[in-house]
Amino acid sequence: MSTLDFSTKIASKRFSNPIFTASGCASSGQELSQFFQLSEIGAVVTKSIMTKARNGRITPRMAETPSGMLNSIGLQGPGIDVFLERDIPWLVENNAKVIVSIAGENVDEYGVLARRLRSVQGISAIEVNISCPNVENRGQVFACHPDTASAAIESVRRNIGGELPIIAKLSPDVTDIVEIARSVINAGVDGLALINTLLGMVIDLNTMQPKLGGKTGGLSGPAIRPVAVRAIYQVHQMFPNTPIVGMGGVSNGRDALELVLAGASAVSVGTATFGDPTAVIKIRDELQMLLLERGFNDFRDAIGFAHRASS
Amino acid sequence: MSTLDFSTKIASKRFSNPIFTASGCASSGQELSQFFQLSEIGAVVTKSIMTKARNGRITPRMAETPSGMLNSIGLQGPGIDVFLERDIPWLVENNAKVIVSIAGENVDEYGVLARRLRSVQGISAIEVNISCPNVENRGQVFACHPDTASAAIESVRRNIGGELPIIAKLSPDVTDIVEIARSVINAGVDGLALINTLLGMVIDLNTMQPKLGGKTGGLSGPAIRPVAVRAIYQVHQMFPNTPIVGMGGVSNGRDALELVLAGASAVSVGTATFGDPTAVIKIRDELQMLLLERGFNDFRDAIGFAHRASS
Amino acid sequence: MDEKLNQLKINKNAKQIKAEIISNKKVGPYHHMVFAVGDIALSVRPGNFVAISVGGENSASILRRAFAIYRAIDKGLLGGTVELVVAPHGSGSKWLCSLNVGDFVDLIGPLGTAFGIPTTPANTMLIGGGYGSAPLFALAELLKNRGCRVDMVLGASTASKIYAPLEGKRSVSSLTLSTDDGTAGVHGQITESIPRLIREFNTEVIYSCGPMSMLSSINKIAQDFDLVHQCSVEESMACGIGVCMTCVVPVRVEDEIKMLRTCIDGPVMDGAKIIWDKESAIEAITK
Amino acid sequence: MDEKLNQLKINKNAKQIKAEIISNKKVGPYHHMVFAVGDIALSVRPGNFVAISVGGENSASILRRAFAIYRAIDKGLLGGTVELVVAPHGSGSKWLCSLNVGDFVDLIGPLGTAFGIPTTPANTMLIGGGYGSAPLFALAELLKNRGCRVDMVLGASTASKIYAPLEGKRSVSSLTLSTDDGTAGVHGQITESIPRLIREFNTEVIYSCGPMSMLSSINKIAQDFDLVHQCSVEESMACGIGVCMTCVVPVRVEDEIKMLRTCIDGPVMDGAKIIWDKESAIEAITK
Ligand SMILES: Cc1cc2nc3c(=O)[nH]c(=O)nc-3n(C[C@H](O)[C@H](O)[C@H](O)COP(=O)(O)OP(=O)(O)OC[C@H]3O[C@@H](n4cnc5c(N)ncnc54)[C@H](O)[C@@H]3O)c2cc1C
Ligand SMILES: Cc1cc2nc3c(=O)[nH]c(=O)nc-3n(C[C@H](O)[C@H](O)[C@H](O)COP(=O)(O)OP(=O)(O)OC[C@H]3O[C@@H](n4cnc5c(N)ncnc54)[C@H](O)[C@@H]3O)c2cc1C
Ligand SMILES: Cc1cc2nc3c(=O)[nH]c(=O)nc-3n(C[C@H](O)[C@H](O)[C@H](O)COP(=O)(O)O)c2cc1C
Ligand SMILES: Cc1cc2nc3c(=O)[nH]c(=O)nc-3n(C[C@H](O)[C@H](O)[C@H](O)COP(=O)(O)O)c2cc1C
Ligand code: FES
Ligand code: FES
Repeated sequence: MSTLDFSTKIASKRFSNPIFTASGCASSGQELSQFFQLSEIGAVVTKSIMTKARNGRITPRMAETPSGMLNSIGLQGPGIDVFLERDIPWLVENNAKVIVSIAGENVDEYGVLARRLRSVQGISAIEVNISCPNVENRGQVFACHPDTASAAIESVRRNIGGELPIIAKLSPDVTDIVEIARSVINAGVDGLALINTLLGMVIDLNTMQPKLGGKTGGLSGPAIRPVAVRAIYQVHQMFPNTPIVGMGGVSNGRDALELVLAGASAVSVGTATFGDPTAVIKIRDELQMLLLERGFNDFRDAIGFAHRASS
Repeated sequence: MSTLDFSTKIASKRFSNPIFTASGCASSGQELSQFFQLSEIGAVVTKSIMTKARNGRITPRMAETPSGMLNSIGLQGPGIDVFLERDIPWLVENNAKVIVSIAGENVDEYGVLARRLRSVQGISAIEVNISCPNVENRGQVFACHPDTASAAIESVRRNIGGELPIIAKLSPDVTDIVEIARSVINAGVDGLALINTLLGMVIDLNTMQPKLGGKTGGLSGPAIRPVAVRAIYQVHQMFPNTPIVGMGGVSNGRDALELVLAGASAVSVGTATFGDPTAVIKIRDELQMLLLERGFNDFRDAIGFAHRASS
Repeated sequence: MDEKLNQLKINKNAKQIKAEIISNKKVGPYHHMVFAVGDIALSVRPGNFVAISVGGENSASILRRAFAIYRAIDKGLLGGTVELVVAPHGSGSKWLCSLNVGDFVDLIGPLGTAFGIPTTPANTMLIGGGYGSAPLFALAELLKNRGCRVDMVLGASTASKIYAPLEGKRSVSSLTLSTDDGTAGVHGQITESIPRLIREFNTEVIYSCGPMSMLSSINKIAQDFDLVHQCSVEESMACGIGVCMTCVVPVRVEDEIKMLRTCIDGPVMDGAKIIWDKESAIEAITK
Repeated sequence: MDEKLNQLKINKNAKQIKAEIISNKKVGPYHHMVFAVGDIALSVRPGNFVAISVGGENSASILRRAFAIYRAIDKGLLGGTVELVVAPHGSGSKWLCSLNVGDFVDLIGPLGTAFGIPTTPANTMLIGGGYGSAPLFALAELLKNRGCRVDMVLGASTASKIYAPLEGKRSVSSLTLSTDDGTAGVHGQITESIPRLIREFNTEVIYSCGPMSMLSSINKIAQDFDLVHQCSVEESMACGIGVCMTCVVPVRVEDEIKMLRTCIDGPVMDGAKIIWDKESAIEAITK
């Protein structure tokens, strides 16, 4: 078998391979490092960080569902100060490529976060989470409307300066994801992250009340993979030059390849890590094998291959 | 144990129990009748019928997904004439309660179908499918926008006359399902059917092309249940007086109860029937048992119970 | 009108049961499995299939898998049995093959149409690809009992993938093997030998079962020789009982093209009426 | 600052392995199961747990299940082993209980914090509800070896649900049983007997494991008597290794309330610091 150039690019940044962690599913990296070297994967995408420390939502915060799960963490985190002082240096020291995910309660907060990050060493990109479903009201989900989505991105763009790529993370819970993608691309993003969780609910049959403390939660895991593939395919078809970090239910190499063929330049692994701490490594190796078997010698030739119809 | 009044109502119509088939998942009833008596379930919801005979989409039309499946049937059917001449009489003869599902390519077609149905004997309600994802372009999904959704419903309303309840079937693939529900309620529907399938895609790793002939398809089955529960809960919270026929991934009694507690007045079973032809009967019996265990003696007391928070 | 006829095709004898596994033996790359099915065996005709739930109780696979019935015995030592030949391919079939004697599966059968039998004795050729040979042995027996000549042609990519058990061969007048890699019988694609064999055996009716591409090629040959061609097709099925409309193939019915369900109007269909070519099918249904 | 300390708590000895089932015995309503885990047994301390994948290859359950370690033996006949007490409850635990000797499971361990041990001999009381007794026997042995007095109190809804194997009892000075229905020991809720027993045995430290409501009641008693209370809590866990943030409980840390992960900062936690009351918890975190 021949060899494979397994590297990928998001705008100006190169990653040694296309398998990343998904935001919120690897904490800040340290916990996973006892199972594998973080430098072995393409990048660690950190849990979305906000300006202030935040306790998140009340428990229960999780409910297992068929081939998936709901979570309602609600962006628990230490706040940007502790994060920059403690987590980033540790990641850098451990040779991890870092993509920082940020979340704001309003447009200004996104700008504030971007300004704090502009001169930080060792960051490869910023993922702007405008699609967290676990917030008090759906109005806060910026990715629900083109105008709020682009406002959040513009706020980041104005404050970030330099050439740090900006990746906008979108929600599948919209009527037309291509329209939202267009709005953030026009606002100047360098890449897209697709998809965040779907809004869902489970009712506890004992209490006969919603099972999660926050009532609704975000649905992730294999159950949502067909929705992720569809979203990536639709967006890549319209904007083939905008790199996509794909995610949603990837739990093995074949799942990852599906997202790549649909148009993903990199694949984030979230929920699968909960079932298997070394999932990212297995997925990376399986994807590499599947690409070689199909005669690819450059990973980037596989991106969006399903659009280059032979029919 | 005490007894249970298991009957339910959709507007003026009474059904002996709240378990229905889901449109498109029981063909026109005949095939299932070899496994159980159709009169044993609350109602048979027929496959969405259009004015003309229609061949539907090219194969492959199905792809299994984790705890779910994609279909892209594309509304194959004999057309309203053959349907009225052949299928309805058969259903009536077999003592089935019948809800006829209709689908139009444009607003007028909905009106034409409604007019054909207005004087037909033996129909208990009309389900207006404005949310089929398997059409050539998403613009045809009327339930994507409040104005197109209400236009289709108004066309039915104007033509149906009499007191046949109109149920609008909505899509979860929208930014705000409550807004769509509001628009069709304002247009005069008597009930809502929630949810139709989610738009999804699977890519075949051998051909490296979308697996379905129609590329995208509708995601159904247990995978989508949390989305259905959420949609039903949201809509029932806002419109507690509008009966909801709930559906989406119900495969046993506990799933059905979840939808009922969220706000469903009846529960349709779709994909589960493919795995088990007698699923509807088992679900009916299990639901009855679960309700009795929880001390209910009138099914209708359980509808939306999760909203009557004890907390 | 023909739509009305189609409705009558529903296999009224189909039942849903918990079937015990009585035997599970590896035969080359396949598993020969025997299930206790009671009465079901009584109503099986060659060409019928069963649909089995896979993956166990908390399975992420929610749909049944269809398997052609290799043989049905209505009064064996253990009551009625059906036998299947299963290729461990994806998750569902691998799960099935991994079961042990004494385990139970949820099974529905018999489903689908059966092979049509000539009203008067005829020279028949039975062509099977891979596990597609499974339903042909029972058919061979039936045809022979009706006085037909039965020539069997089995092909596969390689020798081990030809399923041709000894007891199955007793009803055939001739057996020709063919493998893509030449490890058994004729070297080459199964379809290459067919024209020669048709001439040699004076074949009047062809029965076939195997991959769609093979059936399509055979159909072309059948048309060239103007022979009746009964083929058992294999489309992805979600329900197996006619309610989902996923399993359709385009078929010429009078002047029209209709998408007929292969689980109810098939799997055995008249090869001459199927629109084999994808382009024509697309054109026909999007007219 | 304390956030920095928390990071250090990651159980560095945790490993992911395929563990063979060596024994699986039904004991009352529970299953006592033994797994071959090699080196893992070496680093287990009382209070640790393991996380096991359930449902097999094509399972619709994608998350692990946590089980308290009942006992770990580092050099048995079969190398290191851990033993669990599993209640067949929902789909995951039922699947686990249905496995046979010789089957393998995907297991990660040891995880979480261990019970803190008094630096000087003390009078300890170990309180377990249902299968919550599981981790207490190894703790009892350790405490006894350190010269502590160990009084054990086990409760459940009914007699059969009290897990108290013979070999587990050898380290305890007294064993009190209590059942809600009076079928064994004291009739009533386990917490009703505790104050009396504390006085009787002059208890200085309480260890507890069981349902959250029981732990909460015990904590009130511990506070009344001003006793140290080490409790093993049970919150739904998605990952068990500290990356998902689902398993948190509100804990008083210096002047603040923090949502700490019970899989890394627990399951054993200082009862006095946990915010047990839901209203206060909501208030604290939505401040
Ligand atoms: C009428 C009829 C008769 C038949 N007769 C026989 C017979 O006699 N013998 C026989 O062996 N078969 C027969 N089949 C085929 C059989 O029904 C199954 O299709 C076959 O066994 C494959 O099913 P599977 O569950 O193993 O694979 P599937 O699970 O359906 O997998 C199919 C493919 O999908 C891939 N895949 C695996 N996991 C996933 C995932 N999570 N997401 C997406 N893709 C995935 C696999 O790599 C595999 O290649 C028949 C079919 C029909 C319609
Ligand atoms: C630190 C810790 C230690 C533990 N120690 C032990 C121990 O020593 N022994 C022990 O037995 N357990 C222990 N547990 C509990 C254990 O981890 C599991 O939670 C328990 O076994 C139940 O899991 P399950 O898979 O059986 O049930 P689940 O599948 O989680 O089901 C839970 C409930 O959900 C319901 N349910 C079933 N199917 C569905 C569906 N499709 N959709 C929605 N809901 C459904 C079931 O009715 C059930 O009541 C511990 C837990 C923790 C956190
Ligand atoms: C427990 C949990 C926490 C998450 N937290 C975040 C977050 O903080 N920011 C974010 O952008 N996405 C978050 N997500 C979404 C994931 O990054 C990912 O988009 C989604 O889970 C789909 O991928 P998966 O199916 O591989 O998990 C979270 C998901 C889970 C399950
Ligand atoms: C094969 C198939 C065909 C369907 N056809 C229709 C249809 O014709 N009209 C309609 O309103 N919904 C149709 N649906 C959607 C179902 O009625 C139902 O809303 C959806 O599948 C969710 O329920 P389930 O998970 O129980 O299947 C179809 C679903 C499937 C799987
Ligand atoms: S498989 Fe469902 S109609 Fe044929
Ligand atoms: S279970 Fe995931 S952080 Fe504790």
